[in-house]
Amino acid sequence: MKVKKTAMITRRPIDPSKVLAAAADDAAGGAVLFVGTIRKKSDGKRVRGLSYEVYREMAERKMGDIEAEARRRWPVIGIAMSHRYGELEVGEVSVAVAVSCEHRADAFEACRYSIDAIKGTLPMWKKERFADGTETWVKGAPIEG
Amino acid sequence: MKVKKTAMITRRPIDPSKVLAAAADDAAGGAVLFVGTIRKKSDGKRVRGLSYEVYREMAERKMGDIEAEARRRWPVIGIAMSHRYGELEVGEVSVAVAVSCEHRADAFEACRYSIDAIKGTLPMWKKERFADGTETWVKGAPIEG
Amino acid sequence: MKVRVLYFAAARDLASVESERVPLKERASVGDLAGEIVRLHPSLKALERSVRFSVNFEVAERDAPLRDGDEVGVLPPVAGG
Amino acid sequence: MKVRVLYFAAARDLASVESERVPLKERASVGDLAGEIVRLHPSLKALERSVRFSVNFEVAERDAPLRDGDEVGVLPPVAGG
Repeated sequence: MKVKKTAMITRRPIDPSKVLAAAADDAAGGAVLFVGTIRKKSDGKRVRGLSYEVYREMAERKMGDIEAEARRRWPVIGIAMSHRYGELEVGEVSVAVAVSCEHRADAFEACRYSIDAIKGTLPMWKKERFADGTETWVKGAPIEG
Repeated sequence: MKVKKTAMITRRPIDPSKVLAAAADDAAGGAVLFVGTIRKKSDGKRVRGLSYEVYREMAERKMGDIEAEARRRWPVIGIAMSHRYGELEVGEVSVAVAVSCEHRADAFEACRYSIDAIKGTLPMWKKERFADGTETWVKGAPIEG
Repeated sequence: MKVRVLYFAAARDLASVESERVPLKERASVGDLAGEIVRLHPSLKALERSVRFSVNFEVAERDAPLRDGDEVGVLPPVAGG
Repeated sequence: MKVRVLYFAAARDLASVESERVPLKERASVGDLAGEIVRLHPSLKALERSVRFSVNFEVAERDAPLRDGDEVGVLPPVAGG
Protein backbone atom coordinates (compact mmCIF):
# COMPACT_ATOMS: atom_id res chain seq x y z
CA MET A 1 0.00 0.00 0.00
CA LYS A 2 1.24 3.42 -0.97
CA VAL A 3 1.23 5.86 1.91
CA LYS A 4 -0.27 9.17 0.84
CA LYS A 5 0.05 12.37 2.79
CA THR A 6 -3.54 13.56 2.81
CA ALA A 7 -3.47 16.90 4.64
CA MET A 8 -0.89 19.48 3.73
CA ILE A 9 -0.01 23.08 4.36
CA THR A 10 2.55 23.80 1.71
CA ARG A 11 4.56 26.60 0.19
CA ARG A 12 4.87 24.74 -3.12
CA PRO A 13 2.41 24.81 -6.03
CA ILE A 14 -0.55 22.47 -5.53
CA ASP A 15 -1.30 19.89 -8.21
CA PRO A 16 -5.06 19.25 -7.91
CA SER A 17 -4.76 15.92 -9.70
CA LYS A 18 -2.45 14.68 -6.94
CA VAL A 19 -4.95 15.73 -4.29
CA LEU A 20 -7.64 13.88 -6.23
CA ALA A 21 -5.41 10.82 -6.55
CA ALA A 22 -4.70 10.85 -2.82
CA ALA A 23 -8.45 10.60 -2.12
CA ALA A 24 -9.23 8.06 -4.85
CA ASP A 25 -9.94 4.41 -4.14
CA ASP A 26 -11.14 1.39 -6.14
CA ALA A 27 -14.02 0.99 -3.72
CA ALA A 28 -15.34 4.49 -4.42
CA GLY A 29 -17.77 5.19 -7.23
CA GLY A 30 -17.42 8.94 -7.13
CA ALA A 31 -14.93 11.59 -6.12
CA VAL A 32 -15.50 15.33 -5.81
CA LEU A 33 -12.64 17.80 -6.00
CA PHE A 34 -12.84 21.48 -5.11
CA VAL A 35 -10.12 23.78 -6.39
CA GLY A 36 -9.76 27.39 -5.29
CA THR A 37 -7.73 29.70 -7.51
CA ILE A 38 -6.59 33.30 -7.32
CA ARG A 39 -9.03 35.49 -9.19
CA LYS A 40 -7.79 38.33 -11.34
CA LYS A 41 -10.24 40.80 -9.84
CA SER A 42 -11.45 41.61 -6.34
CA ASP A 43 -14.10 44.29 -5.81
CA GLY A 44 -13.37 45.52 -9.28
CA LYS A 45 -9.65 46.08 -8.65
CA ARG A 46 -7.09 44.21 -10.71
CA VAL A 47 -5.19 41.73 -8.52
CA ARG A 48 -1.53 40.96 -9.17
CA GLY A 49 -1.27 38.26 -6.53
CA LEU A 50 -1.86 37.26 -2.94
CA SER A 51 0.32 36.62 0.08
CA TYR A 52 -1.01 33.89 2.36
CA GLU A 53 0.06 33.70 5.96
CA VAL A 54 -0.64 30.68 8.14
CA TYR A 55 -0.39 29.62 11.76
CA ARG A 56 0.99 26.38 10.52
CA GLU A 57 0.91 24.03 13.47
CA MET A 58 -2.66 25.01 14.34
CA ALA A 59 -3.76 24.80 10.68
CA GLU A 60 -2.42 21.26 10.34
CA ARG A 61 -4.31 20.18 13.44
CA LYS A 62 -7.48 21.85 12.13
CA MET A 63 -7.14 19.92 8.88
CA GLY A 64 -7.01 16.74 10.93
CA ASP A 65 -10.17 17.82 12.77
CA ILE A 66 -11.94 18.53 9.47
CA GLU A 67 -11.08 15.11 8.09
CA ALA A 68 -12.25 13.41 11.30
CA GLU A 69 -15.54 15.32 11.30
CA ALA A 70 -16.16 14.60 7.60
CA ARG A 71 -15.58 10.90 8.26
CA ARG A 72 -17.90 11.01 11.25
CA ARG A 73 -20.74 12.59 9.25
CA TRP A 74 -20.41 10.82 5.89
CA PRO A 75 -19.21 7.39 4.72
CA VAL A 76 -15.96 8.82 3.38
CA ILE A 77 -13.55 6.40 1.73
CA GLY A 78 -10.75 8.81 0.89
CA ILE A 79 -10.18 12.47 1.71
CA ALA A 80 -7.26 14.75 0.97
CA MET A 81 -6.66 18.49 1.24
CA SER A 82 -3.86 20.94 0.54
CA HIS A 83 -3.64 24.64 1.29
CA ARG A 84 -0.85 26.76 -0.03
CA TYR A 85 0.77 29.73 1.66
CA GLY A 86 3.37 32.29 0.67
CA GLU A 87 3.25 34.33 -2.52
CA LEU A 88 0.68 33.33 -5.16
CA GLU A 89 -0.03 34.79 -8.57
CA VAL A 90 -3.36 35.13 -10.40
CA GLY A 91 -4.58 31.76 -11.68
CA GLU A 92 -2.59 29.72 -9.18
CA VAL A 93 -4.29 27.17 -6.94
CA SER A 94 -4.56 28.21 -3.30
CA VAL A 95 -6.53 25.25 -1.97
CA ALA A 96 -7.72 21.83 -3.13
CA VAL A 97 -9.94 19.30 -1.35
CA ALA A 98 -10.98 15.90 -2.65
CA VAL A 99 -13.39 13.36 -1.18
CA SER A 100 -14.33 9.95 -2.49
CA CYS A 101 -17.36 7.94 -1.39
CA GLU A 102 -19.32 5.00 -2.65
CA HIS A 103 -22.17 7.33 -3.63
CA ARG A 104 -21.81 10.72 -5.20
CA ALA A 105 -24.30 12.59 -2.99
CA ASP A 106 -22.08 11.88 0.03
CA ALA A 107 -18.95 12.93 -1.83
CA PHE A 108 -20.51 16.27 -2.81
CA GLU A 109 -21.70 16.98 0.72
CA ALA A 110 -18.48 15.96 2.46
CA CYS A 111 -16.36 17.99 0.03
CA ARG A 112 -18.60 21.01 0.49
CA TYR A 113 -18.39 20.66 4.26
CA SER A 114 -14.61 20.36 4.14
CA ILE A 115 -13.95 23.46 2.05
CA ASP A 116 -16.40 25.48 4.16
CA ALA A 117 -14.59 24.30 7.30
CA ILE A 118 -11.20 25.12 5.76
CA LYS A 119 -12.38 28.65 5.05
CA GLY A 120 -13.97 29.07 8.47
CA THR A 121 -11.62 27.35 10.87
CA LEU A 122 -8.10 27.41 9.43
CA PRO A 123 -5.88 30.16 10.84
CA MET A 124 -4.90 31.66 7.49
CA TRP A 125 -4.88 35.22 6.25
CA LYS A 126 -4.38 36.72 2.85
CA LYS A 127 -3.10 40.04 1.66
CA GLU A 128 -4.10 41.18 -1.80
CA ARG A 129 -1.49 42.88 -3.93
CA PHE A 130 -3.09 45.07 -6.57
CA ALA A 131 -1.76 46.04 -9.95
CA ASP A 132 -1.67 49.67 -8.78
CA GLY A 133 0.92 48.80 -6.11
CA THR A 134 -1.37 48.94 -3.06
CA GLU A 135 -1.96 45.95 -0.82
CA THR A 136 -4.44 45.09 1.90
CA TRP A 137 -5.38 42.27 4.25
CA VAL A 138 -8.56 40.65 2.97
CA LYS A 139 -11.46 41.28 5.33
CA GLY A 140 -12.47 37.93 6.77
CA ALA A 141 -14.72 36.54 9.47
CA PRO A 142 -13.81 35.69 13.08
CA ILE A 143 -12.25 32.24 13.17
CA GLU A 144 -14.78 29.57 14.18
CA GLY A 145 -14.01 27.70 17.38
CA MET B 1 -8.05 32.54 -26.75
CA LYS B 2 -7.54 28.81 -26.65
CA VAL B 3 -10.51 26.87 -27.94
CA LYS B 4 -11.34 23.99 -25.64
CA LYS B 5 -13.67 21.14 -26.52
CA THR B 6 -15.89 21.11 -23.49
CA ALA B 7 -18.34 18.24 -24.08
CA MET B 8 -17.05 14.88 -25.19
CA ILE B 9 -18.21 11.35 -25.68
CA THR B 10 -14.98 9.44 -26.09
CA ARG B 11 -13.58 5.96 -26.37
CA ARG B 12 -10.20 7.07 -24.98
CA PRO B 13 -9.18 7.28 -21.32
CA ILE B 14 -10.40 10.46 -19.62
CA ASP B 15 -7.86 12.66 -17.88
CA PRO B 16 -9.86 14.46 -15.16
CA SER B 17 -7.24 17.22 -14.89
CA LYS B 18 -7.86 18.12 -18.54
CA VAL B 19 -11.60 18.33 -17.91
CA LEU B 20 -10.89 20.58 -14.94
CA ALA B 21 -8.53 22.71 -17.03
CA ALA B 22 -11.16 23.07 -19.74
CA ALA B 23 -13.57 24.57 -17.20
CA ALA B 24 -11.02 26.74 -15.40
CA ASP B 25 -10.85 30.50 -15.84
CA ASP B 26 -8.94 33.35 -14.22
CA ALA B 27 -12.23 35.03 -13.37
CA ALA B 28 -13.43 32.03 -11.33
CA GLY B 29 -12.65 31.67 -7.66
CA GLY B 30 -13.70 28.06 -7.40
CA ALA B 31 -14.03 24.97 -9.54
CA VAL B 32 -15.72 21.69 -8.67
CA LEU B 33 -14.85 18.47 -10.45
CA PHE B 34 -16.79 15.22 -10.21
CA VAL B 35 -15.06 12.02 -11.28
CA GLY B 36 -16.88 8.72 -11.62
CA THR B 37 -14.77 5.57 -11.58
CA ILE B 38 -15.43 1.87 -12.04
CA ARG B 39 -15.87 0.27 -8.64
CA LYS B 40 -14.40 -3.13 -7.93
CA LYS B 41 -17.62 -4.46 -6.45
CA SER B 42 -21.29 -4.28 -7.39
CA ASP B 43 -23.90 -5.88 -5.15
CA GLY B 44 -21.10 -7.84 -3.51
CA LYS B 45 -19.88 -9.41 -6.76
CA ARG B 46 -16.34 -8.76 -7.90
CA VAL B 47 -16.34 -6.65 -11.09
CA ARG B 48 -13.69 -7.14 -13.76
CA GLY B 49 -14.85 -4.29 -15.94
CA LEU B 50 -17.70 -2.58 -17.72
CA SER B 51 -18.78 -2.16 -21.31
CA TYR B 52 -20.46 1.17 -22.01
CA GLU B 53 -22.71 1.63 -24.98
CA VAL B 54 -23.90 5.02 -26.20
CA TYR B 55 -26.31 6.53 -28.67
CA ARG B 56 -23.61 8.95 -29.56
CA GLU B 57 -25.29 11.67 -31.56
CA MET B 58 -28.13 11.98 -29.07
CA ALA B 59 -25.73 11.91 -26.10
CA GLU B 60 -23.67 14.77 -27.52
CA ARG B 61 -26.79 16.84 -27.99
CA LYS B 62 -27.91 16.05 -24.44
CA MET B 63 -24.54 17.22 -23.12
CA GLY B 64 -25.13 20.49 -24.92
CA ASP B 65 -28.57 20.75 -23.30
CA ILE B 66 -27.06 20.09 -19.85
CA GLU B 67 -24.47 22.81 -20.30
CA ALA B 68 -27.12 25.28 -21.48
CA GLU B 69 -29.40 24.48 -18.55
CA ALA B 70 -26.55 24.75 -16.01
CA ARG B 71 -25.62 28.15 -17.45
CA ARG B 72 -29.27 29.25 -17.31
CA ARG B 73 -29.61 28.29 -13.64
CA TRP B 74 -26.21 29.33 -12.23
CA PRO B 75 -23.61 31.98 -13.06
CA VAL B 76 -21.31 29.44 -14.65
CA ILE B 77 -18.00 30.70 -16.02
CA GLY B 78 -16.61 27.43 -17.37
CA ILE B 79 -18.12 23.97 -17.73
CA ALA B 80 -16.69 20.81 -19.27
CA MET B 81 -17.75 17.17 -19.31
CA SER B 82 -16.50 13.90 -20.75
CA HIS B 83 -18.13 10.48 -20.76
CA ARG B 84 -16.27 7.42 -21.90
CA TYR B 85 -17.71 4.43 -23.70
CA GLY B 86 -16.36 1.05 -24.79
CA GLU B 87 -14.49 -1.33 -22.49
CA LEU B 88 -13.41 -0.03 -19.08
CA GLU B 89 -11.49 -1.73 -16.30
CA VAL B 90 -11.85 -1.33 -12.54
CA GLY B 91 -10.43 1.98 -11.36
CA GLU B 92 -10.78 3.70 -14.72
CA VAL B 93 -12.65 6.97 -15.08
CA SER B 94 -16.03 6.67 -16.79
CA VAL B 95 -17.20 10.27 -16.46
CA ALA B 96 -15.84 13.64 -15.39
CA VAL B 97 -17.64 16.98 -15.05
CA ALA B 98 -16.09 20.28 -14.02
CA VAL B 99 -17.73 23.63 -13.35
CA SER B 100 -16.12 26.91 -12.37
CA CYS B 101 -17.94 29.90 -10.92
CA GLU B 102 -17.07 33.07 -9.11
CA HIS B 103 -18.46 31.58 -5.89
CA ARG B 104 -18.06 28.04 -4.71
CA ALA B 105 -21.68 27.42 -3.71
CA ASP B 106 -22.73 27.89 -7.33
CA ALA B 107 -19.95 25.65 -8.60
CA PHE B 108 -20.99 22.83 -6.25
CA GLU B 109 -24.65 23.09 -7.22
CA ALA B 110 -24.06 23.36 -10.95
CA CYS B 111 -21.65 20.41 -10.93
CA ARG B 112 -24.10 18.32 -8.92
CA TYR B 113 -26.90 19.20 -11.32
CA SER B 114 -24.76 18.31 -14.33
CA ILE B 115 -23.70 14.86 -13.16
CA ASP B 116 -27.27 14.06 -12.09
CA ALA B 117 -28.49 15.11 -15.54
CA ILE B 118 -25.76 13.07 -17.23
CA LYS B 119 -26.88 10.00 -15.31
CA GLY B 120 -30.57 10.65 -15.97
CA THR B 121 -30.74 11.93 -19.52
CA LEU B 122 -27.78 10.58 -21.49
CA PRO B 123 -28.60 7.56 -23.66
CA MET B 124 -25.89 5.31 -22.24
CA TRP B 125 -25.97 1.75 -20.98
CA LYS B 126 -23.46 -0.36 -19.16
CA LYS B 127 -22.86 -4.06 -18.97
CA GLU B 128 -20.97 -5.38 -15.97
CA ARG B 129 -18.44 -8.13 -16.56
CA PHE B 130 -17.84 -10.11 -13.38
CA ALA B 131 -14.73 -11.95 -12.33
CA ASP B 132 -16.74 -15.21 -12.50
CA GLY B 133 -17.27 -14.74 -16.26
CA THR B 134 -20.92 -13.70 -16.17
CA GLU B 135 -22.11 -10.36 -17.48
CA THR B 136 -25.30 -8.36 -17.22
CA TRP B 137 -26.82 -5.04 -18.30
CA VAL B 138 -26.94 -2.75 -15.28
CA LYS B 139 -30.52 -2.07 -14.24
CA GLY B 140 -31.16 1.62 -14.77
CA ALA B 141 -34.06 4.05 -14.78
CA PRO B 142 -36.20 5.15 -17.72
CA ILE B 143 -34.42 7.93 -19.58
CA GLU B 144 -35.70 11.36 -18.57
CA GLY B 145 -37.26 13.41 -21.34
CA MET C 1 -43.64 6.18 -44.89
CA LYS C 2 -40.58 4.69 -43.27
CA VAL C 3 -38.63 5.52 -40.13
CA ARG C 4 -35.14 4.45 -39.18
CA VAL C 5 -35.10 2.52 -35.91
CA LEU C 6 -31.96 2.12 -33.77
CA TYR C 7 -31.88 -0.53 -31.04
CA PHE C 8 -29.60 -0.16 -28.03
CA ALA C 9 -28.21 -2.35 -25.27
CA ALA C 10 -30.77 -4.96 -24.10
CA ALA C 11 -33.17 -3.93 -26.90
CA ARG C 12 -30.52 -4.69 -29.52
CA ASP C 13 -29.71 -8.00 -27.85
CA LEU C 14 -33.39 -9.01 -27.92
CA ALA C 15 -34.14 -7.74 -31.43
CA SER C 16 -30.85 -9.14 -32.76
CA VAL C 17 -30.57 -6.10 -35.00
CA GLU C 18 -28.80 -2.76 -34.59
CA SER C 19 -30.89 -0.66 -36.92
CA GLU C 20 -33.52 -1.12 -39.59
CA ARG C 21 -36.03 0.79 -41.69
CA VAL C 22 -39.59 0.14 -40.57
CA PRO C 23 -42.56 0.93 -42.84
CA LEU C 24 -45.55 2.52 -41.10
CA LYS C 25 -48.91 3.79 -42.19
CA GLU C 26 -49.20 7.56 -42.67
CA ARG C 27 -49.67 9.54 -39.43
CA ALA C 28 -48.42 6.70 -37.29
CA SER C 29 -47.38 7.62 -33.75
CA VAL C 30 -44.49 6.47 -31.56
CA GLY C 31 -46.98 4.10 -29.91
CA ASP C 32 -47.83 2.60 -33.30
CA LEU C 33 -44.14 2.00 -33.94
CA ALA C 34 -43.79 0.41 -30.49
CA GLY C 35 -46.47 -2.12 -31.47
CA GLU C 36 -44.86 -2.72 -34.85
CA ILE C 37 -41.38 -3.50 -33.52
CA VAL C 38 -42.81 -6.01 -31.04
CA ARG C 39 -44.63 -7.63 -33.96
CA LEU C 40 -41.36 -7.74 -35.91
CA HIS C 41 -39.30 -8.95 -32.91
CA PRO C 42 -41.60 -10.67 -30.37
CA SER C 43 -38.76 -11.01 -27.83
CA LEU C 44 -38.89 -7.21 -27.35
CA LYS C 45 -42.11 -7.78 -25.42
CA ALA C 46 -39.91 -8.25 -22.32
CA LEU C 47 -38.87 -4.59 -22.51
CA GLU C 48 -42.24 -3.23 -23.63
CA ARG C 49 -42.98 -1.42 -20.39
CA SER C 50 -39.53 -0.09 -19.51
CA VAL C 51 -38.36 1.12 -22.89
CA ARG C 52 -38.63 4.74 -24.04
CA PHE C 53 -38.24 6.23 -27.50
CA SER C 54 -36.36 9.15 -28.97
CA VAL C 55 -37.42 10.86 -32.18
CA ASN C 56 -34.63 12.76 -33.88
CA PHE C 57 -32.57 12.72 -30.67
CA GLU C 58 -35.28 13.95 -28.30
CA VAL C 59 -37.24 11.72 -25.94
CA ALA C 60 -40.81 11.45 -27.24
CA GLU C 61 -44.05 10.26 -25.67
CA ARG C 62 -46.14 7.48 -27.20
CA ASP C 63 -48.66 9.87 -28.73
CA ALA C 64 -45.99 11.85 -30.59
CA PRO C 65 -46.46 11.77 -34.38
CA LEU C 66 -43.83 10.30 -36.68
CA ARG C 67 -42.80 11.51 -40.09
CA ASP C 68 -41.11 9.86 -43.02
CA GLY C 69 -37.35 9.70 -42.47
CA ASP C 70 -37.45 10.19 -38.69
CA GLU C 71 -34.70 8.51 -36.65
CA VAL C 72 -36.16 6.64 -33.69
CA GLY C 73 -34.07 5.28 -30.81
CA VAL C 74 -35.32 2.33 -28.79
CA LEU C 75 -33.91 3.16 -25.34
CA PRO C 76 -33.92 0.70 -22.45
CA PRO C 77 -33.56 2.20 -18.94
CA VAL C 78 -30.28 4.14 -18.88
CA ALA C 79 -27.36 3.68 -16.53
CA GLY C 80 -24.51 5.97 -17.44
CA GLY C 81 -21.91 7.51 -15.17
CA MET D 1 3.67 32.74 34.95
CA LYS D 2 4.43 33.47 31.32
CA VAL D 3 2.68 32.57 28.08
CA ARG D 4 4.07 32.65 24.58
CA VAL D 5 2.07 34.96 22.32
CA LEU D 6 2.12 34.71 18.51
CA TYR D 7 0.77 37.59 16.43
CA PHE D 8 -0.56 37.00 12.92
CA ALA D 9 -1.36 39.09 9.86
CA ALA D 10 -2.83 42.50 10.76
CA ALA D 11 -2.16 41.84 14.46
CA ARG D 12 1.52 41.32 13.74
CA ASP D 13 1.63 44.45 11.60
CA LEU D 14 0.09 46.51 14.41
CA ALA D 15 2.13 45.00 17.26
CA SER D 16 5.32 45.10 15.18
CA VAL D 17 6.32 41.80 16.77
CA GLU D 18 5.91 38.19 15.64
CA SER D 19 6.03 36.50 19.03
CA GLU D 20 6.93 37.32 22.60
CA ARG D 21 6.70 35.97 26.15
CA VAL D 22 4.16 37.86 28.21
CA PRO D 23 4.20 37.68 32.04
CA LEU D 24 0.77 37.36 33.65
CA LYS D 25 -0.52 37.04 37.19
CA GLU D 26 -1.44 33.52 38.32
CA ARG D 27 -4.86 32.29 37.14
CA ALA D 28 -5.05 34.93 34.41
CA SER D 29 -7.60 34.32 31.66
CA VAL D 30 -7.50 34.85 27.90
CA GLY D 31 -9.39 38.09 28.55
CA ASP D 32 -6.66 39.24 30.93
CA LEU D 33 -4.05 38.56 28.26
CA ALA D 34 -6.15 40.48 25.72
CA GLY D 35 -5.98 43.52 28.01
CA GLU D 36 -2.28 43.06 28.61
CA ILE D 37 -1.28 42.93 24.94
CA VAL D 38 -3.25 46.11 24.20
CA ARG D 39 -1.37 47.74 27.11
CA LEU D 40 1.94 46.54 25.62
CA HIS D 41 0.97 47.49 22.03
CA PRO D 42 -1.72 50.21 22.10
CA SER D 43 -2.16 50.06 18.31
CA LEU D 44 -3.77 46.61 18.76
CA LYS D 45 -6.83 48.42 20.09
CA ALA D 46 -7.99 48.70 16.47
CA LEU D 47 -8.41 44.90 16.36
CA GLU D 48 -9.71 44.49 19.91
CA ARG D 49 -13.22 43.53 18.93
CA SER D 50 -12.54 41.36 15.88
CA VAL D 51 -9.57 39.33 17.11
CA ARG D 52 -9.92 35.83 18.58
CA PHE D 53 -7.40 33.76 20.52
CA SER D 54 -6.15 30.22 20.36
CA VAL D 55 -4.67 28.43 23.34
CA ASN D 56 -2.42 25.54 22.43
CA PHE D 57 -3.90 25.43 18.91
CA GLU D 58 -7.58 25.49 19.89
CA VAL D 59 -9.80 28.56 19.72
CA ALA D 60 -10.54 29.71 23.28
CA GLU D 61 -13.12 32.08 24.74
CA ARG D 62 -12.12 35.11 26.84
CA ASP D 63 -12.95 33.40 30.12
CA ALA D 64 -10.69 30.41 29.43
CA PRO D 65 -7.89 30.06 31.98
CA LEU D 66 -4.23 30.25 30.98
CA ARG D 67 -1.35 28.25 32.35
CA ASP D 68 2.37 28.81 32.44
CA GLY D 69 3.93 27.91 29.10
CA ASP D 70 0.73 28.06 27.05
CA GLU D 71 1.05 29.10 23.40
CA VAL D 72 -1.50 31.77 22.56
CA GLY D 73 -2.31 32.84 19.00
CA VAL D 74 -3.68 36.32 18.32
CA LEU D 75 -5.93 35.66 15.34
CA PRO D 76 -7.52 38.42 13.25
CA PRO D 77 -10.56 37.46 11.17
CA VAL D 78 -9.51 34.64 8.86
CA ALA D 79 -9.74 34.54 5.08
CA GLY D 80 -8.21 31.38 3.74
CA GLY D 81 -9.14 29.48 0.61
